[in-house]
Amino acid sequence: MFYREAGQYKTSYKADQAIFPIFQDRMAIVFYLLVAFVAIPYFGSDFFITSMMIPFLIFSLAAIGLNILVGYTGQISLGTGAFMGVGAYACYKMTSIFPDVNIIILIISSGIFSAAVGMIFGLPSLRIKGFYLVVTTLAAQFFLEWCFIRVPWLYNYNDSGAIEVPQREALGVIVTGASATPTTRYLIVLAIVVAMTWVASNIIHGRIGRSWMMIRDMDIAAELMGIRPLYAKLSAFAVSSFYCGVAGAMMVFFWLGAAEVESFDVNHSFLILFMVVIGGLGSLVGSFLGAAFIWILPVILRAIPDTIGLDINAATVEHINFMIIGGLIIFFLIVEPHGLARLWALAKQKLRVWPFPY
Amino acid sequence: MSADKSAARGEVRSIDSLVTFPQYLLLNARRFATRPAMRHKNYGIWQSWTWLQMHEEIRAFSLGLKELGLDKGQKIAIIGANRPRLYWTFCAAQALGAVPVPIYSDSIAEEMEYVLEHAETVMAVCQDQEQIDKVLSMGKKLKTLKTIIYDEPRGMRDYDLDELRSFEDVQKLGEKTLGSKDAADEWEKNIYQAKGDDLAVMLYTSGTTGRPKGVMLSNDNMVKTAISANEFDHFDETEQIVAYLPLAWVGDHVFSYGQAFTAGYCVCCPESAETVNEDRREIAPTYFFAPPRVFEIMLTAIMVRMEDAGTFKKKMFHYFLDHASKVGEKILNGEKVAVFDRIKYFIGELMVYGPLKNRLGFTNVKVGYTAGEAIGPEIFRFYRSLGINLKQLYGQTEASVYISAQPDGEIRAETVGRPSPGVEIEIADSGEVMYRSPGVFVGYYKNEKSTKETKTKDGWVHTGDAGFIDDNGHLRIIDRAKDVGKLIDGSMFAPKYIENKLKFFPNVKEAVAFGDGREFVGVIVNIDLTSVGNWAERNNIAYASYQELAAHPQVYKMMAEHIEQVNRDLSGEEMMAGAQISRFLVLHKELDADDGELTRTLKVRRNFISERYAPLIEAIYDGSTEKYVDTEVIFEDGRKGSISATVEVRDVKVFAPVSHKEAAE
Amino acid sequence: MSARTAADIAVGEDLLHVDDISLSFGGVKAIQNISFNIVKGEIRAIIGPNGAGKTSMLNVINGFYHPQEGTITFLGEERRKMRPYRAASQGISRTFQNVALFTGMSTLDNIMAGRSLKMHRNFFWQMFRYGPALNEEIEHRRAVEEIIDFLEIEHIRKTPVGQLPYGLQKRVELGRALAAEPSLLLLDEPMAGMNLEEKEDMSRFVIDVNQQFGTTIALIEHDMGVVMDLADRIVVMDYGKKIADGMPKDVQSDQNVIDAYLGVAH
Amino acid sequence: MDLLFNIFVSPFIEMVTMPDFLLQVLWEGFVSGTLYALIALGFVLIFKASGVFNFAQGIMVVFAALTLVGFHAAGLPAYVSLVLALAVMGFLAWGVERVVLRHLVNQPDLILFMATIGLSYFLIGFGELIFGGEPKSMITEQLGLPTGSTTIEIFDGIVILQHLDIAAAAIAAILVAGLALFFSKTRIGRALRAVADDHQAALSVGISLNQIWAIVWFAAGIVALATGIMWGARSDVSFALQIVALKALPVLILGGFTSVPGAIIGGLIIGFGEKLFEVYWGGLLGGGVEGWFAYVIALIFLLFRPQGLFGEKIIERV
Repeated sequence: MFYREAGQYKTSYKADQAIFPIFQDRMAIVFYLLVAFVAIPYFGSDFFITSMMIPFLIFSLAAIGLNILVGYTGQISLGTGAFMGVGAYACYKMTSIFPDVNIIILIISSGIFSAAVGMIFGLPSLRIKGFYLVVTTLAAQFFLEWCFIRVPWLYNYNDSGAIEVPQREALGVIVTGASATPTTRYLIVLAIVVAMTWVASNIIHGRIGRSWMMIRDMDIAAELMGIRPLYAKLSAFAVSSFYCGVAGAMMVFFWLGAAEVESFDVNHSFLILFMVVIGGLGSLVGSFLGAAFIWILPVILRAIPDTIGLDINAATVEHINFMIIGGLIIFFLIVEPHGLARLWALAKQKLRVWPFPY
Repeated sequence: MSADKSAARGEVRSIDSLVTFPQYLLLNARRFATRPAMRHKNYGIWQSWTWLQMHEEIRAFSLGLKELGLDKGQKIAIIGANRPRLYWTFCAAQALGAVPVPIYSDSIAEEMEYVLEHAETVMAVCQDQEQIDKVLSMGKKLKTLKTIIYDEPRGMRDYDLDELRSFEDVQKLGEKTLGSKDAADEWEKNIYQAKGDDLAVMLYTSGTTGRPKGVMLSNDNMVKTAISANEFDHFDETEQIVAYLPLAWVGDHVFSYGQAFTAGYCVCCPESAETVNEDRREIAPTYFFAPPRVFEIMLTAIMVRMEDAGTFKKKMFHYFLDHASKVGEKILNGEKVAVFDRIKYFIGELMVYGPLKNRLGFTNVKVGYTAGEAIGPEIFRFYRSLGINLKQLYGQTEASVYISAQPDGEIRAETVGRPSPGVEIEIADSGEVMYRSPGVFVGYYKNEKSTKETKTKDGWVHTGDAGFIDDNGHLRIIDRAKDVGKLIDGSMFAPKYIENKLKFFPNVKEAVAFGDGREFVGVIVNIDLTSVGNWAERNNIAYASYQELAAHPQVYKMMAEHIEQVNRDLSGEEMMAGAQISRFLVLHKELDADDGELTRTLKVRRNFISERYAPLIEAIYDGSTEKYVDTEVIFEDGRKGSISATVEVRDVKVFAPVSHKEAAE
Repeated sequence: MSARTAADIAVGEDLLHVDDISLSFGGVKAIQNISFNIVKGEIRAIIGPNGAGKTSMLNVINGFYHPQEGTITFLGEERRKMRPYRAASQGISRTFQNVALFTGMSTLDNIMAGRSLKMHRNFFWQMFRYGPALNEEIEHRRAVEEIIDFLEIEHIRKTPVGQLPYGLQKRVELGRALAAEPSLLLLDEPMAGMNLEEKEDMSRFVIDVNQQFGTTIALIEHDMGVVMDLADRIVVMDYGKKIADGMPKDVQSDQNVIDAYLGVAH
Repeated sequence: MDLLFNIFVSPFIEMVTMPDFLLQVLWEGFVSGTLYALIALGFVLIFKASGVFNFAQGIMVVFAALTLVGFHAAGLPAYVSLVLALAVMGFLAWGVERVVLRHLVNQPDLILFMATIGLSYFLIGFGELIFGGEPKSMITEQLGLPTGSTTIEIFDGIVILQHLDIAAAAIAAILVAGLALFFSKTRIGRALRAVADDHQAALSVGISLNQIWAIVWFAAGIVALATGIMWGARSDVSFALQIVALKALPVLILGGFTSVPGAIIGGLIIGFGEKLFEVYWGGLLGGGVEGWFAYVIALIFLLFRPQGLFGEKIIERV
């Protein structure tokens, strides 16, 4: 309906291969960015920003990371939580080792460590396929969790065993620690997530992304087309873990403020996997939609009893929450196994052909 | 080829002194050097040429043709779909004073052979292997044809004939001569030497009877017509059009070549015939031309598709369409409309009209024309109510198209508008429409007799159509003059008039009416497979073939209803009330150009049909209720076969004439 | 059609030479002591009844299976074991018996994928989709469009291949193999499961590829009629053994071949 | 040098010098191995018949145990509770087939896998809602299971065997034997095997896939209940168990996804290996290695034998 594509013709491959070839889509992106960068900081309450937007963005980034692996490369992973942990602990260590380096640089660099760890645990994927790979990634998950507990160097020999975020400034503004305002933290997270999403989209639409998808769709044919599985799979593991690592570091530094091993347990891996599957495998938009669904829905559910004046104790609400989420996951898988992204694409298609049904 | 070397460097001539299209090319290469001249969807994107680039391409090719010996006055055939290179060939040939002769690319070899031979073409530029094969199949019969040039090299590897050359090769040949200093200058000089009364192009009209005739049109005919047409609709270099109608048809030649060169606008060639709709959507032309049939098909497709939409959407769609039919045209014509209706129309534009125009690629249309046949008033109004400035024009090859056209703001479905600028119209005593204009053709090639029959000494041309000028000064066309006849009781019988009324029903594809010198009017109807097929599907009517569907009692019932409606309409028209349809049959096969039942431009060949289906016509008039027929058909690959069927004939209700006074109340 | 004569073949230069190849899977002998050559520019067919080991032979040639015995000489280089991507990078490209397209990708992307070996821009540029990386994409897009044009699949350019009918999928797969600009093109039953018209189309494309690009083609096919028309020379296999090798007319009249096809007991 | 000594020499010296302790460790390993094997058995049953990788098996164990305890806590006699718990598992199997599986036929494995994760979330929420979130103790005595322990004097030391563990091993053995009989002797059992081999073939002999799925899920439910009782008796009944249940995965890798004996042997290998490693080498790494050891073993194993212990070598075809 809002798509007016008549007259949008392409005279060069550059225009035709653009990631958003339709003018209205580009406008929509501009609109979303304006909302995210201007409207939300301006109008959003602290609660909204801290409890919904920041974690939503961070989980979106982690979901993008996992989606690169599962959705684009077809390698199942249950180690997301641990890879996020690697990023978080790496960033924490770096802040103590290089206290003067800009924290944002450290956050991004922490991804390098998780990428390295991801590659190591990705190595078995060269020989192991399908569910067998789940075991490898679970090995990573539990081994790394164990490291987070048993290697006290990682948390600077704290008695609590937790990592706590020091206060840091960037460009004269306090960006981490308890005194950083939610809006500041939100804007930094948003900027990083937007930039990294853009990069992910570029990679996916290019040669490397194509090699991932080739491996995913038909690995044997891919190899016969000259794709080296080693490069394709390991690059996917590296990029994926990088994203998860940065998400993990941001989770601690811009959201939680402190964390211990529970923040990176296998349940987090599941959570992110849900986001990816519900959002839609092989879709960046889906990663955002999935994160929104899985993260924001429970926040809303929790708020419901209060709003309608029901007196239910918190534990019960939590149990019902679990049931609803579980039920919804099954419901979604039955109704639309390709996730919210497919619904999104269908809606878009509907609008493009409006008023026709197809 | 560097730009500065090739930028038209000769003398600067004033625009008023230009009399040929190659001269306009030189002008455009200078004044619109960086503006797009042509686009072609190829290799997935719109390959584009600016006027300067196109100038270079044409010059190289033209010089190449010269090298190959093409000379002033010689004929060069152009065969193929709408491709930039084929359009360039027109100009390249004209630059040398040669005469391009475009030929319908869907002609069968036999038809093509006649034209090639009759026009004494020395060269042929073909689009692809398919056309080359047709030309080569004529072998040595074409004595004059020396060189054949092809645009698409696909599959041409195995043809090692001396007379075959690729377009590129010819261009290379031409570029080589550019090495010598004077070639370019001489080429330009040659272009400026051309005269207005030199022959510009020869177009063969398929005609409803007999062999095609070669209509000779001069530079003056074409250039002057094109210029006044541009002025009439205020076209300039910013227009974009999609060239999709046959090259050999005068309309396309004027719109996509003549008007484009004089106005300097951009012509876009679709990727293939199947992708025309999509390509039009991408380009969103500002100027659009189509015969009524195309508008009909489009409307049918819209309605059929909407049938599958959800209830809500369907309701909304029809609600707003209803509203548009009430106020849309008024708004377009700038008439007074209530504010509330305007708001409603605005919402409709947002929800329905806008998106619909967008899907059809009509978003940017400034002017749309329909011509060639009468368009159904419903269809015409439908498009206008959406805010598309669709107009009618009346024209002929012999007139370089324009005879009359509707000026903005004076649009009525039943007329074809006022005389075009520079055109005089008179109605002969016989009722035939005659005209005189700068566009009037030079004559029929090698056919003095026909020329004399058609064109008087003073330059008046017989259109062969019967019509009259109405109270508003608009021309109305009734029918082919020679087809207008009388029933035995003396009532006027205009078959085309009746047929058109029938054809305005989406379910009716074609209708042929008989009645001249008979007791009553009888009709042979062709159903529209898309539309009726869709209806059948929705109503769970099973059918295995066209033939089966056509003979279905339900289909007959539907056709009878349509015909009754036509009779009701006719009964209200003074002149026509006497000739209502009494009997009809639904033909068991689709009328087809390959079987000679239609012309290449898909007009009905009345005489041929009445001979071919004589037994059926007899059955209409002798009162039988059914008749067995066996018809020979030609398949696409040229094989012959036959279709036989028992066709049912039915009676329909006739209405008493309504006097005009009563109708007015 | 200008079919090559026996003389043409005789003077032709060997592109591939298969020497005494044997391949077995845990005791099952798929291929036994097979030798033949493929001459530059020819269309070479491998035919035989079901289970004759034809596909295994192709798999050996492009490095997917490693034969226990024998050697393969391609472009003058002798080898036995190699990874498939090595074979691909040397210029061997192929299609599959059961269409093995990348189903989640569009026609365009599938054919683009066929050009993977020709694209090299590094990760850094890929991240920004800018400069060399973008230029590379565009340059190869152009090459891919030529293939799309060649195979007449413009109208499905942006359609996900999973939605295409079988015949078109086969054509896209051919396009993908062509995109690599191979010196040897292996076609595994390119016409399997097609109707007559589709077969004719595909035959035309195969011949066009051979003539227009001069690509050497080795193809496996079931339909004897098609093979006889297409191939310059034919290898006939049965139960993993070579039972005949020669020009179509010779093979056609060979008693062993007739027996194999009629199923005479061994 | 010290490190190498600690890795390669001292643990073995320890084993030899203290054989009674070694035996005790092995027994512990055997017991936890049995439990792993039982969980893995549930996985295998379902995977074999439906190709579904049932992530919820671990939760089903807890859920079954909770139901049993719950009924008893509501005042019902132990054996009635047991029967009712069985009925609940049957109902669950029926419901899963009806609501979930039936609609997901022909979906990719990952989707089915995700659905079972969704199922486990649902069961966790449901279980905690009904029975509360706090850990419960198993009604061991009420069910007539033996308690107490036997101390065996051997190698100048003692090995303590819990009676319960012995019972667990026995019950596991009975279950496996029962299942083996069921598969080979009954019509449904044979049908199940047919389904595992070829869905189409199974359909053509007139077996309803839906029934079969319900039956295997019920069978897996019974196994889950048995496992839950044993496990609950050793520790508490709580959903923390799901992490432990994940260890069925490496067990399956070792034993193969479709092999019942494989599940048993795999379970035992993991059980023994884990305990031995924890006791004799874990200290070097700071302890707590039980959490990941099983996975690493499976991982290393996979690298050398991707098809599992009992799987056949995979020939890839194109």
